[in-house]
Amino acid sequence: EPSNGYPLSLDEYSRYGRQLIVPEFQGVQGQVNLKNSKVLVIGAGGLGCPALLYLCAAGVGKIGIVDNDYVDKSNLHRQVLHTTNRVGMLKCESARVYLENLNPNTEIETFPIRLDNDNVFEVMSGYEYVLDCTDTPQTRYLINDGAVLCGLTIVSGSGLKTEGQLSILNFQNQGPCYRCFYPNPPPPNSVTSCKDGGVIGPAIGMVGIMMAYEAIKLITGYYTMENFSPFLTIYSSYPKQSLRTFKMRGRSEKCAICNGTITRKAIESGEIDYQAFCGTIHYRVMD
Amino acid sequence: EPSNGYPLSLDEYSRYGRQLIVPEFQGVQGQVNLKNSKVLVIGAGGLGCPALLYLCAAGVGKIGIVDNDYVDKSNLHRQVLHTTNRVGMLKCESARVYLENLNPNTEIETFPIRLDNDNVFEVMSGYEYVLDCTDTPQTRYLINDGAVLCGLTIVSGSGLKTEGQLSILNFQNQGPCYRCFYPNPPPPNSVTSCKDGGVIGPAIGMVGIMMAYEAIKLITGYYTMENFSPFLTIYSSYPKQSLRTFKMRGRSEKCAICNGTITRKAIESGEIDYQAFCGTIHYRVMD
Amino acid sequence: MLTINVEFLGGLDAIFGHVREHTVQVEDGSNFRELTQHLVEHLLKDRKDEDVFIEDGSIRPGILVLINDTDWELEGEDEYELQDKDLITFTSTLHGG
Amino acid sequence: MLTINVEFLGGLDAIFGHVREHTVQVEDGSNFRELTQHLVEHLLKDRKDEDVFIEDGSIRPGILVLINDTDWELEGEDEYELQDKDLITFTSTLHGG
Ligand SMILES: [Zn+2]
Ligand SMILES: [Zn+2]
Repeated sequence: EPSNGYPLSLDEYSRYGRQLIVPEFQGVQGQVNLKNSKVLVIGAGGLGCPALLYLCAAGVGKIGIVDNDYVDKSNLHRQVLHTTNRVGMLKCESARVYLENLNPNTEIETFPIRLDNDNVFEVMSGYEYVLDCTDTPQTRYLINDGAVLCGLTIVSGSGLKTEGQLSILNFQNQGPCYRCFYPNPPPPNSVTSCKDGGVIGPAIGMVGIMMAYEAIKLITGYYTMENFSPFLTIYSSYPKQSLRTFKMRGRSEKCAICNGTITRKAIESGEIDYQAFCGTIHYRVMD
Repeated sequence: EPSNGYPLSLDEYSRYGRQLIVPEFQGVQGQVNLKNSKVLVIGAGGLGCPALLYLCAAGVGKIGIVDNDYVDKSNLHRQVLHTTNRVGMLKCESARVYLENLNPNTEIETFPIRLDNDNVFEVMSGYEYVLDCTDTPQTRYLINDGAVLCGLTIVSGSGLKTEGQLSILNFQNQGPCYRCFYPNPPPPNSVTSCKDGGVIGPAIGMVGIMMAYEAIKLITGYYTMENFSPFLTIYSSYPKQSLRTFKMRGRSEKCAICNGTITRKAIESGEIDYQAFCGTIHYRVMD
Repeated sequence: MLTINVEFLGGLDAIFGHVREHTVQVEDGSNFRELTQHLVEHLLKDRKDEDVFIEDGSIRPGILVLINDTDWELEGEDEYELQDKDLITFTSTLHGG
Repeated sequence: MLTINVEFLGGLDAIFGHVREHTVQVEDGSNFRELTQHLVEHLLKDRKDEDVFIEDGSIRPGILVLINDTDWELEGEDEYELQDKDLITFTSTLHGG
């Protein structure tokens, strides 16, 4: 614990010293912000594993992990926070085992549940940031709507095969959200999962680390309403590894969640049906 | 073990299935190439940790880890393969503990030594690829010279503060090497280490994963003499995360290692003095 | 005539002959909708794949459109008047994690 | 006059007023050596830092030079004849790991 009026303990100075001397990190205040931050990571898979490693190592004070899946051998080529001897364990608990050893300063809360209309508000309460590391459109819309109504900034990542995408959504509850970008969901037959389309481990790993980095920039206070501009970054890995950033639209008045058309009550009552909205999800059947 | 004439076992198909269905991965042959490959990773620090995680997870057959450092608490914000309960352990052994659980198919060889003129050829013998994850110019020149003389392709990465650099050197023993790019070392007072300049964890993490990915592209056979072109990629993380790739010179006839001026004998006898070549390294004293 | 550079990312190249980068010529004064029509008629390999790209007369949901690296919504979408040497990017939204 | 875009990466901006991107004007027909001289005389904040940038009359070892995203060695190094709107990038080689 900090003592003698210093904002960090000696143990924390020695653990985090190498990062807090980098000017962009915003110094000791950046570290204190991380320590006081609460970050919810939904999905402990290909994106969540590297994101969790770097968020926990950097000193985020509290991390929530939402995942009701169990570690499977076919995950391990990319989900590097899980191990062969933890196959069959809940992913959120497998992650906890490692993260508590990596950095005991971070409090880990696990949610071995599938996020749905009934639990999204309870899970998000108390968190300030959410990393969307999930893999279906309906969950992405649900996370979005919960985060906008609860006031969480979203770091959104996704990947498939050799490519990935990254965005910050609902920045300070004023930036554009997932629905602002994508008011209509893609036809269900156009959606490919990592299971069906495959994915190269380092491709999804790159996106996961980028997500952790954007969360660190948010929490340390690098981004402000003045310098933040809505963006979408695309990572490609063939023929060469490359990143491209596109300038994106702002918050839309026509967005059903940003303009208040969709309410918490409508979600909790099931009136908003994410399965129906996104269409019948045949690829889920193949699980 | 593979059986019935199949190149991979059922266990391997289930573990690697999600990556080997991606066309760029070169299918089953890509996986077999990985399984038969021998990769030396020099340095199990900020670059080496993520590189090792993704190389081992992807199914590299044999990984050598060279590092004589011990895990220190100040490493843990970025060296995510080590943990708080392994502080004080040799980094190469700490890495082995985790990697053997991540993927028991990978054979791990550890070298708890500092690479020098006397051991570089012995360490490199039997390996086909080397990842340079080290942090001083003199070690980078030594690795380069050893790799050129032993015929190893080098994946070279580096990082500091918020930026990183990535290259493939000595590609198939015909591409340009580190000395081709940098015939003269930088003045010693211009060289900053992560210890002195600091580094943000995900920044060096991004470079480490990119290195693993380039190694996978090399091993799976994506790169050929026809499509390979010398490059240097720069990663920056502020104001936005970005990658830029520069077209670089080819192998130089004036290069002392590529043109045969520097011989194995000259290195082993100590005639080539890397410390003297790179200047007095004051920053090493601060260790 | 206007020269327009078109690229298909996120796997969309699959329906355009597996070629990611194309250069097309359209008439002066063409708008975005006319470019789309041109792509369907001349670049799409198999007209059966039209509904992978088009829905209700415009680009289908799940495809991001960028005009010179900017969200097409900021540029007028289908009504955008093409300029010589514009770079038009189409890419699928990805959902895997 | 030629308009040349110059950028300093890898921490090199520290000696150029902490500004990464600059635009400078040089005379028609100038070569790379003359640009370097111009940068030292007009953009370098403190002439005491000259040896961070220059050694033996050329760019010092440890600094990478790119001309329009291409290694300057492929373009003639100091003898390269500048073209209007060239992008010149200087960046430190990094060694940390
Ligand atoms: Zn919205
Ligand atoms: Zn050479």
